Amino acid sequence: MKPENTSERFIVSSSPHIHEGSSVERIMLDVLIALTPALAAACYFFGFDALRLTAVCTATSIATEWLCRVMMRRNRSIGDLSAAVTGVLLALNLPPSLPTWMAVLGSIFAIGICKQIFGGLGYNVFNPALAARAFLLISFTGMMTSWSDSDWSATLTLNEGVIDIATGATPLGAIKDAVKAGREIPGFTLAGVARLFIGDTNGCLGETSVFALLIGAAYLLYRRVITWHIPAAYTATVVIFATVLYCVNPQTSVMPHIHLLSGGLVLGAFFMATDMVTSPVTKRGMLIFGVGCGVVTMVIRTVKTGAYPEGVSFAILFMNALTPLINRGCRNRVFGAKS
Amino acid sequence: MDSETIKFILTPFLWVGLTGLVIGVSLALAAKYMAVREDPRIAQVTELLPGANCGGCGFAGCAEYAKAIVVDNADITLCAPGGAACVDSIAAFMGVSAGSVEKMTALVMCCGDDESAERRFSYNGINDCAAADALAGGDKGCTYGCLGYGSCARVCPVNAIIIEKGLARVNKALCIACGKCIAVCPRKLIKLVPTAAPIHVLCNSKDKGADVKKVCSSGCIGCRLCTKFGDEGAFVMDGFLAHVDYSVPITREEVIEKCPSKCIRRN
Amino acid sequence: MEYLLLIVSAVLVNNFVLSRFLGICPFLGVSKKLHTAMGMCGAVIFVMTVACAVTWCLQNFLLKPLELEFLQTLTFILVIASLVQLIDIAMKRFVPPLHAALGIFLPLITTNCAVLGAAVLNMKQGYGFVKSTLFGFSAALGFALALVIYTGLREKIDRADPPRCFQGVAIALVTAGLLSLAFMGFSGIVK
Amino acid sequence: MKTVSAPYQFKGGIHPDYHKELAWKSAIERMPNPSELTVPMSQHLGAPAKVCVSPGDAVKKGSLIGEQNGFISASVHAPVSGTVKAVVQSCSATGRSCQAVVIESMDDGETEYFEPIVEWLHTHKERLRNRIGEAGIAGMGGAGFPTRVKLSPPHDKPIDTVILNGAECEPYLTSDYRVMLEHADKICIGAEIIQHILGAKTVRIAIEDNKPDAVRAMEKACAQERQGIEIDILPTGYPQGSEKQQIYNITGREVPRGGLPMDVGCVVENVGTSLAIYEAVVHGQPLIERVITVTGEAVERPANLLVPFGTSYRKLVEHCGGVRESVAKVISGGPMMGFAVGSLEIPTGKTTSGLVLLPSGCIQQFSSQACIGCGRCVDACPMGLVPSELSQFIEADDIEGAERIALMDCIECGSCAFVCPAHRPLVQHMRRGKTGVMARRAAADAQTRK
Repeated sequence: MKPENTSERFIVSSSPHIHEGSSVERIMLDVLIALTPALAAACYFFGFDALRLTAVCTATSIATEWLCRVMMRRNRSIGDLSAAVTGVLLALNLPPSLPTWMAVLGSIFAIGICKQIFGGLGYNVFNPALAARAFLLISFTGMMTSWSDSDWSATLTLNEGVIDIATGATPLGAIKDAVKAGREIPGFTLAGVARLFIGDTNGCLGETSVFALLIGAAYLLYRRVITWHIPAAYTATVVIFATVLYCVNPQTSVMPHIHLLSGGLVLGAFFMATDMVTSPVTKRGMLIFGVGCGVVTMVIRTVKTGAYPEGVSFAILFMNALTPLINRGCRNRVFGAKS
Repeated sequence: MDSETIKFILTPFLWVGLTGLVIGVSLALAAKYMAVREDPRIAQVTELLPGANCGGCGFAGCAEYAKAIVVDNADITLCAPGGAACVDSIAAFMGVSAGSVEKMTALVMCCGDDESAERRFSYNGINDCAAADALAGGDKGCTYGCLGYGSCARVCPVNAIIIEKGLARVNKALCIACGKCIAVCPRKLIKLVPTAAPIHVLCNSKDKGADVKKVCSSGCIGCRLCTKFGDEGAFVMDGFLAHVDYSVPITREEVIEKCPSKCIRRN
Repeated sequence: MEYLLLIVSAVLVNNFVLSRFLGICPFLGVSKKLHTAMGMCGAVIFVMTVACAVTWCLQNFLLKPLELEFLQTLTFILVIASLVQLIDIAMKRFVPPLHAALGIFLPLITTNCAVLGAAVLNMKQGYGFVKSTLFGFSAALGFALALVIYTGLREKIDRADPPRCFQGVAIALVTAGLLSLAFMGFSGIVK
Repeated sequence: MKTVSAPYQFKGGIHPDYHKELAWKSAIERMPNPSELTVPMSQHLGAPAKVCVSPGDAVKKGSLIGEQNGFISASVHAPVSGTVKAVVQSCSATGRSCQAVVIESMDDGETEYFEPIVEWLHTHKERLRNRIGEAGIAGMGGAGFPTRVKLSPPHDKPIDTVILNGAECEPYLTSDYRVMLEHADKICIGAEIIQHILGAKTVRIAIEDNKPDAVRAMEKACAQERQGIEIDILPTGYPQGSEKQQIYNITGREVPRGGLPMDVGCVVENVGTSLAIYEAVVHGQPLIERVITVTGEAVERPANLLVPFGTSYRKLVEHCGGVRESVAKVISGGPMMGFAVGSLEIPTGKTTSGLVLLPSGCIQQFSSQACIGCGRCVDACPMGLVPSELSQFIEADDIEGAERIALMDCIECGSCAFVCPAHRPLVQHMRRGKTGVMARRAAADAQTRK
């Protein structure tokens, strides 16, 4: 399969003989570029920890990828940058205070178990970064849910005027705690919403700054690396779900825009759910995939007794598992077929 | 033993026995009155299978696999737990011959590797001989020779074929003469030969000597030297291509040296 | 609402295959093709529902009055196995098309621990007749969901290119593990 | 006569860089007869023609040298006068080997044409069909289906629309464009002959909107003609020239799966074929030459040449000043659907629409990367297929599975492989799969016949 033209010999291949010029490397590079604003925001808000975790995850991912390929005696694939993308995405999905060794473990799990065991890029069935996050979350629930101290909770409004929120909680965590304890749901001031949008709050490295993520997402859409279908279906479902809940029971639920801005929704909808390998190939399939992600996310987020305040990664993983079936059921109509 | 203990032991026995009896009788009745006739061989083959119902054969359980064997002539070698013994017993039962009289082995009738046979162009496409052959007639200069993209090696169930320097070679010790490589080769140059045969003409090119020489330095040029120096009748000419008549015993191996392009070789 | 929660719990949260790890044999064995997986699902749903109903009756009308609960496992196995046989024979006779679709999976279910598991769990929870039957049905539904999803994945990984030592069952088990990971998100949603 | 924009647009397709500027300014020039021609007997789809001359025979330009052999076949004529030197085995662009007649050319100016049918409008349709058959005309768009067969639809399939395909959506190629520009009136008459033979109501001439001067030329030529001719302007895109997509764009009818254009009352002919029909009917000239675009970044002087069949590719390239830089790929036909050839010693034929020589920087390099599931091929496929899935099925040798998800509907346009970021050889996979399906069907047929 190596095309070489050493002598006067022509290259012979099947048609087509020309190509638009895209490549896997370019797509991965675009994703990396698109993640830069989020990374910068993470560095701004979380300081050295952001740099530390990103560097560790990326380096470990690349090293694991290299090692796996060497052990499997396959061609090296670091050049396609997919390992780097996985590393950065995983780092953005980790809390800033996570010990380095856990990040290393997660990266090895992501590349080794979730990707290379299946044969490498294209063969994996679950998004490696998300699977690694879920793995860490289940194994080290404590470390994965302890957050640095941001004073974001000062922006909450409570009718009783008592702010009774443990420091080091994420907005979603605080809401879930309140719901579980049967307390009043905190309201968000305009300033609070603005801080959620900018990213000055508790949460995983990359998920807090919706603003930075949207810049990257716009770039991805512009470069046509992703299409609007999955993010739109995903966010729309979340909004509709939250609106209905809020209308039915405003006491125990928050406004839809809080759901949109908090947690890993934007990161998940634009960067994780759109992972090409593990999402459907047809547009109709993508819409179904997005809706499914939205529903599962909201179920995990809002059901009172649920163990986790945030459901984006589990929702996407769950839909990853359904992707082959969606692909199977959502093929396009073949030209000339009776409708 | 007091009556309490006897009661304690007997009651369960009684009840379980009773339940079993009721169920047994009803099952027996059901089997009798609701029986459906089917090919008795299916049941017999099911008996021969290990009954692990593991589904490893790709069918839903042993009975289903047995049915596939009897009705659809499914491959009898799919049962991993049963192993060779199981295959043999099914083979005997179904009357499928397990082995032929003379042991045969597959042989690639080409010795034009990348050093002796030139390639006309650089092929850029999928690693499959038939696909490569369909593109401008294959990249090998010789249109009869081995393309070396390993389709035969991939279908070989015992990994007896390796690709060396753009040429497929069969490992005689491993080959089970199943014929899968023969079916998949687009150039039809793998043949079954007697394992005991000492020498072979490793060329498949029916072209004239001059044309062969242009594209391959180790192809048969039809010089007929082997028919003169070899055993009487051992080498037969088919146009410009010599081949071995395996029914004739070989005694004079010096033809190997006489062949100008060295395509008569030991296997 | 109570029944709904029971269903959600059995299907998603305490999925028989992915969180209780019951019924792994057919889960791995019959997940190569979607068509056969569907047949298996139908058979399991059918048998588990019926088995839960029958074993409930057995438990409450026979074992309990006679104080023979310690014979539970034994009798359940006996009853389930013969029940399956009986259904198999009857189906073959009276509804051949259904037998053609499901029948081949029935003998496999005899050894499916999920069926026995559902029956035993039922008794442990002390469900009533309706709830028992519903539990059997929804547990089977959960099994079916897991099996169908897994079959989809399996068809994809069959075309994947894992290193030689992971080919076959190994990679299938890794996938099952990851799938189980994905289902962990539902934990706690229903107690 | 009116000019309209095509009312429909098929889903999918791609927008490659066209590079037509390389050759579109150069007017058609007649290639001088080479001293020796190797005329293949298989320049069309179907059974090769039967050689009916022997070495030493003298032939005139237009003499029959290969007889039509069966229903789906086409006869072959001598492109030049001269002497038959030999009958040899020659290789075609697809790598198939077939018989070929080698003619040593001798420019004596003598011809052996058919009798012209000037009053074609009052001539029996069967006679016109026979003329098209005996002139050896085969579809000149690329497939080379014998035109006589195409123009003889069964009675239960009435044809109401003749579509003249001047889309030329293949990048680089300009031969159809130049033919439309320079022979518009002849094409119109050819189209009317087709219309007359089929008894069709309308003729629609399909041209992409990146060839406005071709549109104008055709408008001018058709203006004085009868009603019922319409020029449909298609938005530029690939594969606008594909039969099924073109019929849909113009009429809104979808050719059913596994069906033919005549199932929806249409016949699509290439403009070059139309010109050949005109020549055969009105001038009695059999099909012995065609316009070929020799172009690409690796050729010195891109040109549109009128070439007698049997001229080797090497002669064409030499006539165009030779290669400019290290040429990596030589493509017979367009770069999307043409065939890469391994040598220049291949004779031209009826389906050779162009010769594209590309340096290594301009060509597709296929790789064995796995599919990353981006779904771009799904969006690009004009037939609504899922090429990614199809190729994975075929890679896993699950030919049945591929057939179930409509493998046989693939038209091999190459849109999927053009956009694939993993550079997978998707079309080659499809072909391999199709070969497998055909083999299986043949085996099943043999089984039932037994």
